[in-house]
Amino acid sequence: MQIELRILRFDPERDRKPHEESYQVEAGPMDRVLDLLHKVKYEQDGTLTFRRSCAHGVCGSDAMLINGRNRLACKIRVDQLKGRRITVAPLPGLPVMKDLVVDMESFFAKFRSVQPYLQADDPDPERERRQSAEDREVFDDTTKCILCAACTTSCPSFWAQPSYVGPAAIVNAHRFIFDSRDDHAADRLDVLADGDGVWRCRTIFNCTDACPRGIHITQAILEVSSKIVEHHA
Amino acid sequence: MLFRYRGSEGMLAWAFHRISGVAVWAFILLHVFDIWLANVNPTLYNDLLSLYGSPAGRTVETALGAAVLYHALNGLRIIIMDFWPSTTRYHKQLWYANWVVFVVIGIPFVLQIMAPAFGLAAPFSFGG
Amino acid sequence: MIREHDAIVVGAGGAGLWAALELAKAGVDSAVLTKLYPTRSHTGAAQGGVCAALGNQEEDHWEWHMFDTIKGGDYLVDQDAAEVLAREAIETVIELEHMGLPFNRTPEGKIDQRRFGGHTRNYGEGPVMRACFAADRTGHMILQTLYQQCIKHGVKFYDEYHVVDLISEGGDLGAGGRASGVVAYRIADGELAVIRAKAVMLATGGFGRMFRVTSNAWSLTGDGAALAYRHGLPLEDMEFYQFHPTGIVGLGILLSEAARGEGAYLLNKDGQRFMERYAPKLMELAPRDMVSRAIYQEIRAGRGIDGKDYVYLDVRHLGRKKIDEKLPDITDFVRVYQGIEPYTDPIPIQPTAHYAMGGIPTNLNSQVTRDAANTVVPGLYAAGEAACVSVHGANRLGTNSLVDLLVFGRRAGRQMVLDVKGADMPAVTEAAAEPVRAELEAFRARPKGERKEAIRTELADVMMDDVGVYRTGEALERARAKVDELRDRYTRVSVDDKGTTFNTDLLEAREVGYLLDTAQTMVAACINRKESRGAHSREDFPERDDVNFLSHSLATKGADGAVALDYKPVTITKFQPKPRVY
Amino acid sequence: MARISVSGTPRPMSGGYELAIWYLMRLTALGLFVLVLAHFTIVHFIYDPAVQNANWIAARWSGAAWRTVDWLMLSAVVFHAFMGMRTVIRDYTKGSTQMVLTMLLYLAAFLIFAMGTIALVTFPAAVKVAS
Ligand SMILES: Cc1cc2nc3c(=O)[nH]c(=O)nc-3n(C[C@H](O)[C@H](O)[C@H](O)COP(=O)(O)OP(=O)(O)OC[C@H]3O[C@@H](n4cnc5c(N)ncnc54)[C@H](O)[C@@H]3O)c2cc1C
Ligand code: HEM
Ligand code: SF4
Ligand code: F3S
Ligand code: FES
Repeated sequence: MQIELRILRFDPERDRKPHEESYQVEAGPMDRVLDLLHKVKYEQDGTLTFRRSCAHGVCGSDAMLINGRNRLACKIRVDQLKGRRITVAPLPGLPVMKDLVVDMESFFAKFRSVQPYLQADDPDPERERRQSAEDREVFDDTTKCILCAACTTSCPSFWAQPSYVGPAAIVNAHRFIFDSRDDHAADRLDVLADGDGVWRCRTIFNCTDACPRGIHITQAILEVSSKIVEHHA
Repeated sequence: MLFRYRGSEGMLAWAFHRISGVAVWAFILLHVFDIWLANVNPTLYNDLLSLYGSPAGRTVETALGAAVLYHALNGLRIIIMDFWPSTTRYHKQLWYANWVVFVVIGIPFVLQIMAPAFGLAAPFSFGG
Repeated sequence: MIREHDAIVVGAGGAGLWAALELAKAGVDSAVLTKLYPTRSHTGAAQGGVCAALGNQEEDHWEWHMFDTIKGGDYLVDQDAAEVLAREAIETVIELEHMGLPFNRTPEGKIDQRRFGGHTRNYGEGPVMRACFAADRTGHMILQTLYQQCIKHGVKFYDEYHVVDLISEGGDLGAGGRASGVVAYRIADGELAVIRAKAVMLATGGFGRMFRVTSNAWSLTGDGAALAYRHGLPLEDMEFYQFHPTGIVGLGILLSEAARGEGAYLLNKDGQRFMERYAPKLMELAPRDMVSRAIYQEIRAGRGIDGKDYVYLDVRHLGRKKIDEKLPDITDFVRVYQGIEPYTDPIPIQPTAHYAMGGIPTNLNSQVTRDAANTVVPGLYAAGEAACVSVHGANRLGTNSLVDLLVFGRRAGRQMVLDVKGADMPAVTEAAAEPVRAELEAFRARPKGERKEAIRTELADVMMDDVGVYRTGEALERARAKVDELRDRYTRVSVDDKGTTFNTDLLEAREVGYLLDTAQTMVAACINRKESRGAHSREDFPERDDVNFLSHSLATKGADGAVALDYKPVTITKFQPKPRVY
Repeated sequence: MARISVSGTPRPMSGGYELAIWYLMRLTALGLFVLVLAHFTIVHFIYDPAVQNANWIAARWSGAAWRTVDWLMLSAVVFHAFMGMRTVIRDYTKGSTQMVLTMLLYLAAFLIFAMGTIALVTFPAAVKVAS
């Protein structure tokens, strides 16, 4: 079927502000939006710019605003979107570098700020550290994150204040705070108890809806805030 | 962005919560002021209060009541999720439940408050 | 502008990150360059597991792992390397656990292990549980864990810097020169950065994008291998390319062998577990080359589903609980990309281009070598899928690639730490960027010419159809002619995007060139290897020929632009070649 | 456009303050849930606004009990509503605007709290309405 693809485009070398452009592409129902973007780029206009790599939802390159929601272009099928017109725009709330490419530096800086790495104080044992399957299960969900930024950039609280550390960083903090092998949960809780930390979450759930990995993000955020409360009690 | 992003229930719940919160806050400013006035200038206060009994006043009151009720119920929903994070999995259901309670409580209130505006007797009477 | 580091690592997949970690821990001034953000590297796509003879579930020994690796590779494996691999797999997996990798756990809290194709107990008696895993996102967890550790140790990253050339001093790399840096294109604004270094490591991954149906990311275009080749270095064993049996039909997205490790069946149109006719002992868990061939045979015999070119992977009997716990991601792929519910329906699959056994030749310390005598190229290192230490020989066993990254990525890092001490910083000038600047400019300057995507698509088609699971001399000659034609057309490619900001049009044009180089060497090596061994299956030469071909091929760029082939012997220590039956 | 990322961990600026506000927001909310809804029910459901005047209030505040209850409600509301507004201000403004607005907000909170308290404490038990 024919699909009208409306893409918000911006080339800093030519445009003063972003503008929408429309493309007609032929698509099958199982085609994904990424396939359509490729068709435009390869058959109509090679200057169309977007990131992508794995093409099956595991690398986190191609999160963008599709029909008003953040999703991975490679993981959303045309038939799931219904309708003959699809709008595509860059992730909201981050500076646009060109077309669908946003500057991710601040996003990764926030990720780094929560000490997203295991810190165990006891010396490494000869063999693996033991961990029960139950203890492992507690943080299973938050290990799935691929740092695509769909969540953080869907959050109205983040749009309002880009200083908000954002759901993605909290998810990654959660992954270590609740790892029984880690000894530095308190440090991360301190970072997240900051004015730009978890308190900025207003339980809006856009993040959870947007996450292509199906992570229960809001739950993770609230588990972290509960932990902060517990920690100070 | 706020208007372009297609959020679902969670985003609506928040938007209403914020709007109702701010609205109720604005009313509180007025309300504390009028109570204070009742002390300093009871006459003026009584004049002011008669406004509350007018049809327009009653409509505003109903809206206020709706805002307070929504905000309170959704506030409860938020608190439940804050202290039992696993309930976030049912946040949509909780929100729908809010609306059910909202309607069940709201209808008698609307009838009670609005009836006099149409010259009818208030449906519920407490002998007071 | 010239930048300077003692050591630079090109590529931030598992191999590159571990090397960087070793450098950072040793306090060496180093940096990682990557054309993607590190966490986008394709290591993150690996699903099933990483093998190490931990013996957590049942008795196991590294010698068994070594043997399986050698037999799996159809005896083309360098056995000293396989020994290193199997031994150090154990310590690197334990080290990963210490770094925080969330492995699944046994009831006693140890790292959980499962079966994987070709991994056996007691030298081939039956399947063994050797693959350590984190659900079906083991590679994701390895990539994340290593990146996390890099953050912890303050590794410096040049994110979205596309390395477009290698620099050497004292002659080209293939002619005795020493690697002295790289030229990198900053994707954000098109600046060409010259970065000099005492040690340069290539960890750029594979080149599966030369095939139509592939499990590989768009970014896997053989950059490192092609650049090495252009500078006179040989590429080893390029004819051995693995087709993974279970890719999603048409798309090639991988459904991990973990599914079969957990007990999934392969069924033909008659609902028959056809592997019993090809590998009665290991059944579905036979090595990949065999399973892929078996699927092709079924299809040829008209036993594909509905007579078409695919068969079924069936997980229904595993039950929802096991599917959800052990295979959540791949069942998600099936739902999203095929619209099929794996609880209730069998999954249509076909072989998909997956893994390059060959690549840049290295020795046991991940130093690049430039000839049949294994002469080391000073200052140049390689590991991961881009490299060929030869632990995979003619066919890689499932999970052994991740082990390869860990073991030889770590070795590369350690070797660089030793080598940069006392070495002097090479003298490199801005001029080093000029040749590649001119090449890139040419794409922009040509007003209208060939389209890169047409070339890539035609290449992918011919490689898939003529250089796929089964090969014949005739088909290979056809492929050679086609690749030559495409190489010629490539010199006339122009791009639409003439700008400097995030010009992916330009970089993709560059990448097509890398694919053409690697494809050219692959086709040449295939034509010359007149035997069938591991993944290289010649219908016109169906037997393995140890007399003439128990040797690694080395493909070098000849003066005339054609490929020059040389051979070097396989290192055999413990296990003499035997017929390979499972 | 810095493209080189070096790892680092900025230190948090404040610890317990935001937590305390967050927590008190919830505590007051629970209190208000009862108090405000009861208040609204009494004022708008059980009694009709038309019958309410200064005398009516005087009657209700004839004992200390209702005054105490209402003062608790006042305190909770002032904290909750103004801290809620602080959040709104912190969301939609930055820098000095935010500073100024927050100061104004606190000032208003103080005024409202004072006015309400004064009314509650000094309200005469019977009101003479000049006619
Ligand atoms: C779907 C799938 C599943 C797999 N599952 C398994 C498994 O279960 N077990 C197993 O052992 N193996 C598995 N493999 C194989 C294994 O994952 C890969 O071989 C391995 O991850 C390659 O790692 P690498 O470090 O060599 O390169 P990659 O992870 O591919 O990384 C390449 C890096 O190089 C960078 N790069 C490339 N070119 C340039 C350039 N020109 N300039 C700058 N940077 C550049 C990229 O940005 C990237 O950071 C799987 C592979 C696939 C595709
Ligand atoms: C009656 C019971 C009430 C309950 C249960 C309640 C609950 C809540 C909760 C839980 C929040 C925090 C939201 C968040 O941080 O995400 C909140 C915010 C707020 N509340 Fe209330 N509240 C109540 C009454 C009131 C009243 C009476 C007012 C006004 C006078 C009010 C004004 C506000 C405001 C302005 C906010 C901030 C909104 C925002 O952050 O978006 N609330 N309320
Ligand atoms: S939590 Fe989900 S949406 Fe957010 S970055 Fe991670 S994978 Fe993306
Ligand atoms: S959308 Fe934002 S407000 Fe919280 S629940 Fe998600 S982070
Ligand atoms: S391209 Fe990797 S997530 Fe879409």
